[in-house]
Amino acid sequence: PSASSGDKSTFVVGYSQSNNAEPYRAQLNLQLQHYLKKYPDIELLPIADARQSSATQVSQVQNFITQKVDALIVSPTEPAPLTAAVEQACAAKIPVIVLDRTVNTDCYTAFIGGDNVLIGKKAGEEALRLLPDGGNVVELRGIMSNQPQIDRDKGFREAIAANPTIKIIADREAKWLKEQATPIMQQWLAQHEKIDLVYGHNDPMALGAYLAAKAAGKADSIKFIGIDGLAIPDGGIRAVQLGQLSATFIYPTGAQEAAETVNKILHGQPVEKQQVLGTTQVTKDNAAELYKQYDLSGQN
Amino acid sequence: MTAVRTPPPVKARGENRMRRTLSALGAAQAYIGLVLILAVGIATKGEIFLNETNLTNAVGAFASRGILAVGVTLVILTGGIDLSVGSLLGIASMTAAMMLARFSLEPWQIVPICMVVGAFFGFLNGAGTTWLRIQSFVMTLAMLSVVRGLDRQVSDNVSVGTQIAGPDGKLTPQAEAFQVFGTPGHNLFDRIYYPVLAFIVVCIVFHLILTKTRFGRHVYAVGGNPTAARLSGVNVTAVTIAVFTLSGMLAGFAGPIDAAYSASADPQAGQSYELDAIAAAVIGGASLAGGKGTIAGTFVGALILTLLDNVLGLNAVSDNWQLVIKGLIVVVAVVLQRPDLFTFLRGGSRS
Amino acid sequence: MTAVRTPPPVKARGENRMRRTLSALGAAQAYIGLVLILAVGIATKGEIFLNETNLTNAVGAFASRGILAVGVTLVILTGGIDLSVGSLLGIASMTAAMMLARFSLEPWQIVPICMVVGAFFGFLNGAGTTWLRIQSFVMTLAMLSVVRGLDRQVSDNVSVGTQIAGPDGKLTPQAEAFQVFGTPGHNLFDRIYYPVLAFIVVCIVFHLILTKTRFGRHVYAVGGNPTAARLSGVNVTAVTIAVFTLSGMLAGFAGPIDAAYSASADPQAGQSYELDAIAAAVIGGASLAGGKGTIAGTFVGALILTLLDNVLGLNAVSDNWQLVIKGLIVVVAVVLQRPDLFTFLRGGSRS
Amino acid sequence: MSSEAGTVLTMRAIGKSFPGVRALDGVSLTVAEGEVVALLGENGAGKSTLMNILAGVFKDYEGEIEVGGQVAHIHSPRDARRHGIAMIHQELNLVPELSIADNLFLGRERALLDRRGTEARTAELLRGLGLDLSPRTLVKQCKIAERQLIEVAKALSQNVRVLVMDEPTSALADAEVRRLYGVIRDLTGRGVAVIYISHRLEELEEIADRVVVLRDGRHIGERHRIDRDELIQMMVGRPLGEMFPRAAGGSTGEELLTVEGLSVPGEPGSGRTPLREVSLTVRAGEIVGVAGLMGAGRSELLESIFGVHRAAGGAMTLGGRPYRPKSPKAAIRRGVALVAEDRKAQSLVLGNTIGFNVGLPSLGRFLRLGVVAARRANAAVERQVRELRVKAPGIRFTVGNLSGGNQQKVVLAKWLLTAPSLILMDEPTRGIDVGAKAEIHALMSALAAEGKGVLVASSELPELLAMCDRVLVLCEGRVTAEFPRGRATQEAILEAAMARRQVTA
Ligand SMILES: Nc1ncnc2c1ncn2[C@@H]1O[C@H](COP(=O)(O)OP(=O)(O)OP(=O)(O)O)[C@@H](O)[C@H]1O
Ligand SMILES: Nc1ncnc2c1ncn2[C@@H]1O[C@H](COP(=O)(O)OP(=O)(O)OP(=O)(O)O)[C@@H](O)[C@H]1O
Ligand SMILES: [Mg+2]
Ligand SMILES: [Mg+2]
Repeated sequence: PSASSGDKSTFVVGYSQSNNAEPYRAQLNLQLQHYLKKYPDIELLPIADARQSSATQVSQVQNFITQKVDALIVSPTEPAPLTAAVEQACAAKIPVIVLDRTVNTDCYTAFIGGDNVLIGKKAGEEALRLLPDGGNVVELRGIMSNQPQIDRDKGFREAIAANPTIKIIADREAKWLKEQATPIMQQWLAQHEKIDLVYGHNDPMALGAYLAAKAAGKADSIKFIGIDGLAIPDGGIRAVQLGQLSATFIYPTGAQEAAETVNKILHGQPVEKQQVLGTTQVTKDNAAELYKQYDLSGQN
Repeated sequence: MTAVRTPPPVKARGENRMRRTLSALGAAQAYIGLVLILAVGIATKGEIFLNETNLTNAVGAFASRGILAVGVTLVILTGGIDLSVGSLLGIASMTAAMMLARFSLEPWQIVPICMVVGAFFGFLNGAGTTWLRIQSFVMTLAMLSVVRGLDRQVSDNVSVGTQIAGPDGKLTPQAEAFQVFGTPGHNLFDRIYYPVLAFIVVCIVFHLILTKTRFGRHVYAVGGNPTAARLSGVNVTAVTIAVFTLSGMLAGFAGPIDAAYSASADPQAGQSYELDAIAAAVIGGASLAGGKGTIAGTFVGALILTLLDNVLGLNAVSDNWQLVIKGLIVVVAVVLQRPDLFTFLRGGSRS
Repeated sequence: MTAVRTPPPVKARGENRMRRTLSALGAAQAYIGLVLILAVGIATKGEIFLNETNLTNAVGAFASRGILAVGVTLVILTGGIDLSVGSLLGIASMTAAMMLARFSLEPWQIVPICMVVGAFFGFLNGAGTTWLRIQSFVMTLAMLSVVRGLDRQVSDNVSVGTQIAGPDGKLTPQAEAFQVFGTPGHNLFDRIYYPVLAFIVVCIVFHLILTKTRFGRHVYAVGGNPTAARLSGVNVTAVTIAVFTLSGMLAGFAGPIDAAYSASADPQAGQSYELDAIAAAVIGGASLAGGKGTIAGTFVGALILTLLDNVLGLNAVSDNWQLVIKGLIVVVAVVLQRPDLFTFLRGGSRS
Repeated sequence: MSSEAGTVLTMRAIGKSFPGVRALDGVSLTVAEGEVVALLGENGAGKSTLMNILAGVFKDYEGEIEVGGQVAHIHSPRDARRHGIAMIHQELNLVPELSIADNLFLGRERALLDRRGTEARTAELLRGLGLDLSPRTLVKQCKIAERQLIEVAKALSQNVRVLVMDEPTSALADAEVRRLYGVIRDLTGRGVAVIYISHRLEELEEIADRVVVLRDGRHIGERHRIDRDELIQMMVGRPLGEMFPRAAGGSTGEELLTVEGLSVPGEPGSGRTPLREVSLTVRAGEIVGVAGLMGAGRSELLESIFGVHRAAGGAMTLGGRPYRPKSPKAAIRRGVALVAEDRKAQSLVLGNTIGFNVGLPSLGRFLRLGVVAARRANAAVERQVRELRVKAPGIRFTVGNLSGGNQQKVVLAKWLLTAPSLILMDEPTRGIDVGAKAEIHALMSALAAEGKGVLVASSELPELLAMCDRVLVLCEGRVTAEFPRGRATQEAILEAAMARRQVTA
C-alpha cells in the first residue's frame, strides 16, 4: 500500500532510535511523541531502541518494513550500517526521514539534523570570546569514531585557529560519559599548572570536568563549555543558569520538524529534502527562557 | 553423538535408539525454549513473523555473532572462556574493509587474510592460557583490550566503508563482490541470505568436527577432566591452543560478514558481541565448567536470542520492557530445557 | 587464615610465621604486579603520581567498582559469577537520586533502601541459581537485562541530578549531606575521600568475614567442592543465596556512591562495570573455578587496574595505545604474581 | 610366571622431590616378563609416585628407566604408552561426560572416529571383566566399582608390556577381585609384566611373585616368599601387634539407631541403587557391618541415614527420639558422621589445607561470637591429625598433595573431630596401609567402647568378620541376611549377597 495514497484514514509511523538511554535521545523521543500528537491521523508505533547496536537497528528497520509502516523515521547509530537498510525501505516504497545522523545514500525522503561542525565552530567562537588573551584548553571527546565527535572537534579547532595563543594542551576520549570525564579532568589538573577552558563535546562531560575542578578549588578560574543544552533538571541549560557552564549549545532534536515533515509526506505534500537545523547558544541571560521553551515535562 | 545431557533412563532398545537420535541433534529439551518463542511469535504476529524475509532478516542480524558463538562453544567445552571474540571480529572487519578499500582485493583473498588475523590472536590467547597458565578469562579480557586498541589505531578511529565506488561512480567489481558477505538484499539465488548460509555451514562443520573426529573427542575430554585427558595421552596444551585458535579464526571469518552487513568497518564493531556469543552457547546448554555442550545447542541458543528480539520488536514492545522481558524469557527458556525438567517440577531431589 | 594458595614448603619456624603473615594478607606475590605499576608511575611522573590527591582521585574513581569487586569475589569463591552487579549499581544509584530528588530523604535513609534494593535482586540471582538450578552466568546475565530495563523505565531514560537546589538557590540540606557519598571534594577531615574510605572498610569487613567466620569457610568449601561441603554439613543452597544477596547488597551500597560521584544518576550508570569488577577479582588471584581467592587479592587487583589507568593517563598515552598497554600490563601483572613464578621461570614442571 | 625370563623393565636410582617433600630417593626396580611384582609400603611411602614416573605423569625426576634393555625417556603419558606401559591410577581418571567406549580409547582414537569398532571392542573387554554395561553408557552413570573396572578395561585395551595397577581393588568386592585375578593371570601368561600396588596383604599372597617394599621413599628390600609379619615389619619399620584387636562379644547398650522399613528411590541416570524396606538397629557400643556386592546399596543406605537422599518411606529413631534428617547438616547436628566412600569427590576440598578440611564440620564448636577461634580449632585439628599419624609437613599442607592413604586419614580425622555418637563408615580403610588399618580398627573398637555406635560398610569381608558384632547383608537394596558375630562366615555372607536370583524370581 502506497503511503501517499489519500484514501487512508490513519497512518502508521515507525521510529528507530539509536539509543534511548542517552538523555538527549530520551528528550528527542519525548518531543517527537509530543509533536506527533497534533496529528490525530498519525499513529506512532512504540519507539524501537537499537541500544547502540547497528545490527539491532538494521533488523528494527527491517521489522518496520515487514510491518509495512506508512513512514519510517531513523536516527542511525552509524551512517554506513544503516545505509542498506534505508535503501531497503526505499525499495519498499516507504518514505524515510533520517533524523540527526546521515546515511550514505540519497534514497531517503528527508534528512533533518543539526550541523555539528557549525556547533563546534560556535563553541570555538565562544572560547575566543572567553579567552581574549589566549589560554590553555582541554578537550573532552565523545567516542572517537562517532561522527558528531569528529565534527564537533573539527569546527572547534577551525574556530580557535583565529587566535594562535589559544592552545589545546590535552584531549582525551571520555565516551560522552560524565563519570569518565571526572577522573580525566582530575589527572589534567594534576599535570597542568594552568587550564583556562574545558571544551566538552557534550554537557555531561563538561559537567564531569566541572565536578573535578570544583573539588580541586579551581572551578572559578576555569571556563566550561558544553553542547546539547537539554531542558531537563539535570541538563546543560540548568548548568548554565547555575553558572557551572559558561555556555552550552542547543543541539536541536529536530522532533518538531520531523513531525511536520512526516505529516506532509503522508498527505502527499512536498517536503524539503535537506533540513539542516541551526543552534542556539545558551547563556545565563537566555537560559531560563530557553528552558521554558523546550521543557515538555509538564505537557505530557 | 556425544550426548551431553544426562539422558533419561534407558528402558528398552527402542527408547535407546530414539534417545540417540534426539541427542544427536543436541538435546530434545533444548528446543522447548525455542518452540515457546516461535509459538509466541506466531500467536502474536502470525504471517509477519513467519514471513521468510522476516526470519532471514532476524537470523541474518545475528549471523556473525552466531559464528562467534560456535568458536566460543569450542573454548567453553574445554573449560575456558573467550571474551576477545568481539574485538577479534572488530579487527577482522577492519582488515577486510581496508583490504578492500586500499588494495582492492577480491573476497576470496580477503577471507583467508581475515581468518589468519583472527587465528593469530586466538593462538596468542591459547598460548597465554597454556604456556603462561593465565586464566582464560583474564587472558582474553586483556586480548579484548589490546586488539580493540590496535583496531582503533590502525583505523585512526574512522570507520571504513566497503561500498567503494570506482571512477565511473559505480561500485568497483571487488566492492560489488564483497557484498555477497552479507550486505542486506544480496542473496544466493535471490533467496538465501549469505550470512545465514555461512552460519549454518559453520555449525554443520563444527558439529561434525566435535562429534566425528578425534579432535572433537579430545575437546570434550579436556573440558570434562583435564587430568584424565592428560593421563590418557591427550595433548591438553595442543587442544587448548587449537580451540582458541579456531575461535579466533571463526571471529576472523565473521569479520567480513559484519563489515558487509554494515557496509563499513567501524572501529567499535563487535563490541560486547562476546556476551551474546557466550549467552547463545550457555542458553544452548553448554556448561562453563567444561565438557558439556553441543553445537546444535548453541545454534538453538542463537535462534532463541535472535527470534526473541524479533518477536519483541514486531510486537512493538517498548524498549525498556524488552530488556525486562528478554531477561525473563531467557530464564524461562533455560529452565524449560532442563533435562530433568519433569523430575524438577515434581519437586524432585537434588543431584 | 584459610590460605587458598598452595603454601610453599615449610622449612623453619621463622619462615613459617612470616609466610603465615603474608598469606594472611593474600599472597605475597600478588603485590609484584602492583609494585611494578607503582614503580612505573614513580619513575615517569614521580611527584605528580605520588601526590596524595592524585592517588585519592585514582582510587576514588574506582571505588564503586571496587566495592562491586568485593561482592563479585564472594560469588566467584563459591564457583559462580555475577554479571548483574553493574545493573544493580545502576538501579541503586537511580533509587538514591530519586529518593533524594523526590522525597528529600537523608543519606542514612537512602543507603539502607539502596542496599535492600540491591540485596533483593541479588537474592533473586541466588534463588535462580539454586532453586531453579540455572547456571549463574545465565541467571545474572538475564538479571543484568531485567534490572537495566527497570532502571530505564523508572527513570524514563533521563538522568536524575543529585544537586537539588532549594528555593533559595542553595543545595537542600539533604542534597548537601548526600555529597558525602563521594562528590569530589567532599572529604572526611578535609583529607579522606569518603568512597575510598568506604571501599577500604568494605574490604576489611569482608576480609574478616571470609577469614574469621564460619560463613567465610563455608564459602570456600562450597567453591572448592560443593558435594564435600554438603556432606560436611554446609547448607550449600543457603551459602550460595547468601553470597549473591551480599553481592547485590554491596552493589546497592555502591549505587549512592556512584550517584554522588557524578552528582547524578544516569540510566546507563554501571554499564560494563561487571567486567572491571570481575577483572579486579581475577587479577587478584581469584579462580573462576571457585574456592580460591582473597579480598586482599581483589583489593590489589582493583589498585592495579585503577593505578594503571592513572599512570597511563598522566603520561598522556594516547587512548588507543592505552587499551593496548593496559591489556599487556594486566597479562604481565598476572604472570608476575604467580606463586610458582620462580619455578616457572626455571621452566619448572606443571602442577 | 618365572622370574628367570628376560627383564622388561629396569628403573634405576629414581628420585623425586616435591616442594618440601622428598618423595623418592634412589629407588631401583626390575621387573621380568610375565612377572607380578607387588609394591608395598606405608601410606606416603612413594609407591604411587614411583609408578607415576613410570607412566609419564611427571616431567622431571632423577634416575633412568630402561624398557626391554633400552633406555627409555619417559616424560609424558604418550612416551609411556609408546614403550608399552599402561597404568591404572589410584584415583579414578575417567571423563564423566563421555561414554565408556570413548573413555577406553581416549587418546588413541583414529583421526576420524571409528565408533562401531571401538564399541565392539569395548563390549568385548567389558564382558571379559564381567561388566554388563553398554559401551555407550556415560561414565557418570556408572557406580564407583564399575568405574574402577572400566579403568582396568582401559588399561587392558592397550597392547602393553608393563601394566601398573595402583590399588585396583580398593573399591571392589570379592567377586570382582577374583575376576581381576583371572585377568592378571591371563596377561602374565602372555608375558606381560604386572606391577601391583595394594594394601590388602592377603591379595599379594595370592597374586604376587615377588614383593618390593618401599619406606619413606627408599627401597627397603624384596622377598619372593610372602611372610606377612616380616613384610609388615619391613614396611613400618617396627613389629606390629594383633591385626584385628576387637574382643569378641563385648557388652552392648541401648538401641542407638533404629531404621524401620526405609525406602529410598533410586535416581535415574545417577547409577544409584534404590533401597527397599531396609530395617536395622545399631546399639550403643556396637559395631555393625554392612556387606554386599557392588551396587547392593550399601553406600545408599549409609548416605540415606546421613540425610543425603530423601527417604520415600520408613522411619528412624536416634537415641530414642525420632530421626528424620533432611540434610547432612541436620544429621551432623544429631551427632551422626559419615566417612563417605569417595574421598576425592565427596569428602575433601582438595585445593585447600588439611586444617581447613578437618575443621569444616566442627566449626560450630569453635565459634566465639560468630568468629572461629582459629587457635583452638587448629590445636584440635593438630591433635586429631597427629593421632591418626597423617604424614604431612603440617596442617597447612594442601590436601590434594597428600598420598591417597593420608587423604583417607584426613577424612577420618575430620569426622572424629565432630565427636559423633553414631559414625557411619563407607569403606573406611580404603587405600589405608596395614599399619594404619590396625590403628583405625583399634579406633573403631575404642569408639564402640566409649558407647558410640558404628555402622560400617566394607568390601573387605575379613575386615567385617573381624571387627563387627553383627553383619547385615544387602542385595539390590534389600537386607537379605543378618549374622551375629561368630556365626558369620565368608561363604554365608556371599550366599546372602547373591540372593538376587531368588529375590527377583
Ligand atoms: N603433587 C605433590 N606435591 C607435594 N607432595 C606430594 C605430591 N604428590 C605426592 N606427594 C608426597 O609424596 C609422598 C609420596 O606419596 P605417594 O602418593 O607416592 O605415596 P603412596 O606410597 O602411593 O601412598 P598411599 O599408599 O597412601 O597411596 C607423600 O608424602 C606425598 O605427600
Ligand atoms: N554421578 C554420581 N554423582 C554422585 N555420586 C554418585 C554418582 N554415581 C554414583 N554415585 C555414588 O556412588 C555410589 C555408587 O557406588 P557403589 O559402586 O559403591 O554402589 P553402591 O550402590 O553404593 O553399592 P555398594 O556400596 O553396596 O557397593 C553411590 O553411593 C552413589 O551415591
Ligand atoms: Mg598411592
Ligand atoms: Mg559403595
